[in-house]
Amino acid sequence: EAHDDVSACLITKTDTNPFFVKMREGATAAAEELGIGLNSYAGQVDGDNETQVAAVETCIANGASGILITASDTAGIAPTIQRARDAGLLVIALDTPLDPADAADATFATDNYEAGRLIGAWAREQMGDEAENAVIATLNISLAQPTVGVLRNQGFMEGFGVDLGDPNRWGDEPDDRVVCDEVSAGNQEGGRTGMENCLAVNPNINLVYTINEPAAAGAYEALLAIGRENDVMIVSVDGGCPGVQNVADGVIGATSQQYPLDMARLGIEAIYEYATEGTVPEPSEGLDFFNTGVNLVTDDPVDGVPSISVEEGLERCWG
Amino acid sequence: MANQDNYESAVNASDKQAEFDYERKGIVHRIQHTLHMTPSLVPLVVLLGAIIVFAVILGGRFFSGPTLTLILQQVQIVGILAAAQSLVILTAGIDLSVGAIAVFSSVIMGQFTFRYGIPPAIAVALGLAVGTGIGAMSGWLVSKVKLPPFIVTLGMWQIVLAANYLYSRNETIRSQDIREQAPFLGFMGQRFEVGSAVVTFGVVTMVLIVVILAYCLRSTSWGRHVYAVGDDAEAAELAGVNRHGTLMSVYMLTGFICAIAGWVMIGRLGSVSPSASTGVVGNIQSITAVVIGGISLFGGRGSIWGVFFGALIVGTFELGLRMAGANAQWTLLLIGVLIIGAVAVDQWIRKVSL
Amino acid sequence: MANQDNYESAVNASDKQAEFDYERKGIVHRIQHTLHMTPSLVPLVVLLGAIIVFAVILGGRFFSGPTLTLILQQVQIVGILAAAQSLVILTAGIDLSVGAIAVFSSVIMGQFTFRYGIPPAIAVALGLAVGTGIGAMSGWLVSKVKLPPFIVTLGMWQIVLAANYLYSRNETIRSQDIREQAPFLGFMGQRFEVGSAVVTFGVVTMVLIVVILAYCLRSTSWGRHVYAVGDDAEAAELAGVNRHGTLMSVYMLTGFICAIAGWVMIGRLGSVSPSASTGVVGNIQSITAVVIGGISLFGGRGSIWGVFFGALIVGTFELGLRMAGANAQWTLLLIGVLIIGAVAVDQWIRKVSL
Amino acid sequence: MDQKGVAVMSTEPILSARNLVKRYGRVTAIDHCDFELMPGEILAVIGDNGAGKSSLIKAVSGAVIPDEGEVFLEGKRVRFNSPIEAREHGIETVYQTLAMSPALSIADNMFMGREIRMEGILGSVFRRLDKKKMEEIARQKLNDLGLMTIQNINQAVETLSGGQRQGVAVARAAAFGSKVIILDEPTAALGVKESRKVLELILDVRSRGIPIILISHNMPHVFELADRIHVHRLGKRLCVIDPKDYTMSDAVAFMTGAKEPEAVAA
Amino acid sequence: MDQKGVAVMSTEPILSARNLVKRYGRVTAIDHCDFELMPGEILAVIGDNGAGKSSLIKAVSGAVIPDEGEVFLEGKRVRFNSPIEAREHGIETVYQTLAMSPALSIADNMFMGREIRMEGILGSVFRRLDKKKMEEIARQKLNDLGLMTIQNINQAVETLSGGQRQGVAVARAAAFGSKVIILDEPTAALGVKESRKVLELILDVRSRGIPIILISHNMPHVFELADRIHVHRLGKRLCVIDPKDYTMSDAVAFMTGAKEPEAVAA
Ligand SMILES: Nc1ncnc2c1ncn2[C@@H]1O[C@H](COP(=O)(O)OP(=O)(O)OP(=O)(O)O)[C@@H](O)[C@H]1O
Ligand SMILES: Nc1ncnc2c1ncn2[C@@H]1O[C@H](COP(=O)(O)OP(=O)(O)OP(=O)(O)O)[C@@H](O)[C@H]1O
Ligand SMILES: [Mg+2]
Ligand SMILES: [Mg+2]
Repeated sequence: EAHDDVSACLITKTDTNPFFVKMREGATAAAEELGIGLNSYAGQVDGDNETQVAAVETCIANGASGILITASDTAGIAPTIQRARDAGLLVIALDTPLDPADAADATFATDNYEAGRLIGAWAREQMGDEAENAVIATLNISLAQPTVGVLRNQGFMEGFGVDLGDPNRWGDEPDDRVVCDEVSAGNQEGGRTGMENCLAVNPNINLVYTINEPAAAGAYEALLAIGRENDVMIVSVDGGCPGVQNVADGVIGATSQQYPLDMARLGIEAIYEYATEGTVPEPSEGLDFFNTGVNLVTDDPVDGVPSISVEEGLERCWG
Repeated sequence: MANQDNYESAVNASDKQAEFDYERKGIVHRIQHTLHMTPSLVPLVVLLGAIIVFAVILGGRFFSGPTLTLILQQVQIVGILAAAQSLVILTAGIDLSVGAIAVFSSVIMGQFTFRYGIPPAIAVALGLAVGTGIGAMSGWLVSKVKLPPFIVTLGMWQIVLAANYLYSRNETIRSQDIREQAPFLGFMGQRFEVGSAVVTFGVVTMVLIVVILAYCLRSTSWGRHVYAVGDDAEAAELAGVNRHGTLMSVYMLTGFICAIAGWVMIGRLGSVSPSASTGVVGNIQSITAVVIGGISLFGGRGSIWGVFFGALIVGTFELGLRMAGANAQWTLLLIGVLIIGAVAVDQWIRKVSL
Repeated sequence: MANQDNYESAVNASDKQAEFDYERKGIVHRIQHTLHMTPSLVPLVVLLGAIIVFAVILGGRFFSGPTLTLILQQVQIVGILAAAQSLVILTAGIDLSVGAIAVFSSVIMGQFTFRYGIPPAIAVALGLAVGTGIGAMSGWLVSKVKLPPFIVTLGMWQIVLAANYLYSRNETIRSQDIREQAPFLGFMGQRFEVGSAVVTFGVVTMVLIVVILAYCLRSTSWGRHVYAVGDDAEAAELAGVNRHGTLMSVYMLTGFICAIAGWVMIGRLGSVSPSASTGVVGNIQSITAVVIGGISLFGGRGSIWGVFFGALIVGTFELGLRMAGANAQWTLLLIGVLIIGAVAVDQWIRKVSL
Repeated sequence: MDQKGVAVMSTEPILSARNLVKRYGRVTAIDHCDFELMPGEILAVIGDNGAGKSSLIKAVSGAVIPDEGEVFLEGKRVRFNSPIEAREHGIETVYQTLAMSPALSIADNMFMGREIRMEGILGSVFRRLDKKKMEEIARQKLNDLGLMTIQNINQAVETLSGGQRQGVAVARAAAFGSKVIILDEPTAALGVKESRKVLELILDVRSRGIPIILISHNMPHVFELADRIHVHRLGKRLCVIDPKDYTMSDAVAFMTGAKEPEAVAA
Repeated sequence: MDQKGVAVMSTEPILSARNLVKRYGRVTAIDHCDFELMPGEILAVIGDNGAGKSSLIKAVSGAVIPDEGEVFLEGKRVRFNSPIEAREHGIETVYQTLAMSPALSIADNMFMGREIRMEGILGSVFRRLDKKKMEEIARQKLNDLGLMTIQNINQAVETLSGGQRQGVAVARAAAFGSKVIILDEPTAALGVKESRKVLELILDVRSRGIPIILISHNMPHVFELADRIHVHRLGKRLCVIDPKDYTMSDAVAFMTGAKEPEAVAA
């Protein structure tokens, strides 16, 4: 049964990051299944609010029933979202809650702070007493410090037991163990250059936080080049298939896995129900958003930090 | 030497002006001639063509007051930046810092209001002043120190962008706060309706800027000097143009207009965010509009109306393709094809019109 | 007329060449003269200055084989792209697609090997061919259709980038797979040590490209034609230069060199990823190196050695500042200042050397 | 072709054009103009400023593509789409704008498009230019023109004086023309001595049997050298006169419109 | 200052220079050169190509800053840092390169830097240019020079013929010069009629009491007009001669070095 009059929009931060590619695939599959239309849009760079605003306006002009959005600027997009809701569209924030969270009708998200906290805690337990002497480098997303990047970084810091400083910023931790903050653009190239720079600043780095797995892979190349790939621990976030494979291969110590396909599928279904029955989805218990879950993936589980095995991670990865 | 006669005295000719017959063949030639005389009409023709094509494909959904005015709203920031960019490019320069100045000015306006409690109107004025000041610095480096504009504004871009992140501490000022405490900051976003069309003050500002600049460039000495400096700076100076003064005024005005774009940005986005992508992609977008609009990157040739239409062409393509449901990558690809196509058509019209 | 004498016959002068005394004052003038004759040395002076300053500030940590060669490794991709970019800019063009071509070529090399099982050497050759082909398209549009290079390569940039994402399906080929199944793809990343310095084949390739291009531009007709076309295309054509042929060869060679950069990229990153930031920022980085290196954006003036040093200057600043402890945002700001400063120093040296 | 000195009026023109038209927007630069150059002759083209002389020779040398009309070389219809094609047919032109690359050196400009390569493997494989040889020849050609004030043969052309620049352009054409040489005001910026040398050069070229088209505003020079004079007025050929039959005053009167030629002469 | 026709040799030069030097890299363009212009006179400067004539007048008109030496205007030491400053002192120059903005129209170029504004509020508040008036004046000035072949006064200067372009530049200088007018080869590209008009214009300007520096390679013109002739050779002033005391042959012999002047004359 097709619903030609029902259509949804998917707006992602970029469409080059594999994470958002998977999200789009999930949405497309769900839309086909339900027989509704789907238009997907994306910003040009991470943090591109203007293009997302234009995309929302296009969805309104196109008469879409609902919008799934991973906002680049969670506060900045709010007034535009309000216009969409005023025009009768259902707006669901995916992956990233808006600021304020109730700016959207619903939020299906990973708890990015939790994702960061998990890898931080895991790393601390792995290092044991040596954690006091850790030399930490962080490879973040971009200079603009977008919210998701801040949440992951600061979650990691809390998990590892580092004093956060301003929790809305990275790079201001008063702890001597954090010796380097670089930006990586979330890809291999930035990861490698960032790691090289950090090693030039302090060659004794032994723990690396990375914003995502491509950056982790780049960092690994830099370590490989100076023969230190075995004495530095890399942790990351995302849980894409190549990333989990890298956990299996020992490139990455542990990664927090998210479920973009689920987010997108749930989002499309919610829009479908809203368009056909008028129901609005409810948030998870105790949270102001619908948590799609996050799991630590590692084959070296530690006490007190729940995790799943690499095997399970590979099964549930986005591919 | 043979004939040493006083041949030069033979010149007392009938001093009448040369006249040829100007007759050409009918309406096609008339149109071609018009296009040739006012080349800025050519992008307009391309723009109208694009609108017609999308109207045919998408029907009333596209060809409606709200949608067509939506294009205006979506291009207002790029349109204003492109107007500023045109000035610099007309002097054979280039300004890579336009987007960064706009974002930084908007941050200044917002932070001055909220961090220091300065009245919004004064904060806006200060933001405009900062934009002008940044332009003045670039202008001075270009004109006095004689550095290439590309380098100066590349450096400025990085400096302003970094200052913007550092000063704002990456904080966004939320739209609720602006609406409640300093609605003047969002003034440019106020909308009113004309029939089914929705117009904001930002759009009006963009059109005003284009009209005023078009007038100044065409009909004042300053405008003529801008063209002369861009055409051949050395010749202009020998002919008595104040090269330094002209360049300074151009870069300062550019900074000022960019700061206005920053104010318009607050209106359009509702909030003040230091990470607005205009800071990063604003340059290339504005330069694209300028070049599609027919201004030569080598300076001295072209009109600002063409630039306005150039910005609208890109806006129309983007909205049209999005509405037609092309996904982001295909949109990117098609926009690439269309930009080349638009300029090729433009070139073709100009050629046959010769 | 008074004196109608046969004055023209009075010219049987002593036909000896004009001679003035060339004497100048000592060593300073000698150096200035040298710098004036080979302006590409000026960026080298700036580069050495930067290295000395950082060496003084940071000591042996910076001024060591591994660190200095790390700079070479970090600039190898930008260096190769800048060499390619120089060619186009020398013809008074600009190529915004260099980064995109590099990324797309690397994706082709990787996907051809892994998706279709083509032997890596052939896949690399095909990747180089695709790069050359893209360059040929741009060249044709610039030369035959006479579109502005900025527009053509802006369009190509978007088209190639989009094709890159669509074709690769955003899939990364992991370095483990490359190392195990197709080490040839990563050939450019292989390293060998010379004393304490670490050199990769990619770095060697960059230097080779610069050397060969420098030779061709200086000492072959083709090189002279490239300069002539960039200097004044119309005059060059009137003087008998094959404008079309020269432009085609330049754009194709540029595409080819960009594809080599793609191969080098695989070596440096280990993996093949369509979302490498070179695709987006490679243009501006390469243009920056070109302009710092002293090539005029208006074409026809400058040398490729300067560009090489220009790329190294940026690399040195970036690494040096990070090592000195500037955080990423401050680094951005300081790099902006330093780029302007470097070119100002360059300009100053050139001026006193006159 | 080894006739010396005087022109030989064969029946067949070596280069000719019929009914050429070139319009620029509202401006009509060439207005149904005919043109003929006979083998071995020096044909002067005279006319007011803006009469269309430069446009005419641009149209016959491939630098501009005429809107209407036909060009014939040795009786065969030719369509030059670029100056290179004309050059390949042996037509060498000094344009009024000189067509130099300002940033390049004198030698580079002189040999643009026909550079000399080194001998041996360096030249054939590495395609290395023989800069020294080119510089020597360039210096030689300039000395032949009496341009002794050029101090540095590696100077960029943009730093030359107006006359020096023109000298370089003339030397280039004289050195390489094989079938027809076209000179558009070759002595405008030249000094007395240098002009004299150019006139000698023109006679020398003709003595090698190569016909020359000479555009000039200098009547004494024109009447001294030319075998026939093509008078151009308002985009058209007004008449062709023999310098032996008319005075300079007549010629000036024709070209400025003060007098009408009785019939098309010569 | 209302003397007509003949030059008046007052003791005090209106514009003079002492010991000027200008080097470009290895090239010495002006080599310890002196220079004097008397009130109300026409001073011709002659010399070989590349002798340094253009460099000299550039140095006295602010277009180039000399390495050494001093310039005096009406006895007072002046240092022009740009041509604008020289213009503000009433020195108007036609450079050999013409100094035109190729893409702008004839009228725009003619009034560059001293545009005429509309009368009334449109001009004073909106600073609107009076294009019509400027076009009319431009057309008038060109007609005065006999440049009747310009078909469209709104043509871009780059589309003009070589001579038309030069005519525009000369018309500009003649219209605006108030103290000294410098003309660097003003008739090089001009036709017979147009050259004649320029010579008349020069005489007319002198009759208004304004002195003129005329650089030219055309000896008959120089000897016809000049009150004194400055002979330039190898970057230096060789001598100053009175055209009534010497023949053209003498002058040419001096400037080419075939003959040495006995003593510094005039
Ligand atoms: N590209 C162009 N666009 C418009 N008009 C042009 C162009 N080129 C030439 N013209 C016009 O064509 C006419 C003829 O110009 P041309 O250069 O052929 O004259 P000419 O006889 O060589 O004059 P001169 O003796 O001054 O060199 C002039 O009126 C000129 O303004
Ligand atoms: N910018 C420059 N750089 C280097 N050399 C220069 C420069 N300008 C002029 N020259 C040199 O200075 C000398 C004098 O040039 P100038 O133009 O003054 O000669 P001129 O007497 O005006 O000659 P002409 O009669 O040909 O116009 C020439 O040898 C010229 O090559
Ligand atoms: Mg001409
Ligand atoms: Mg001169």
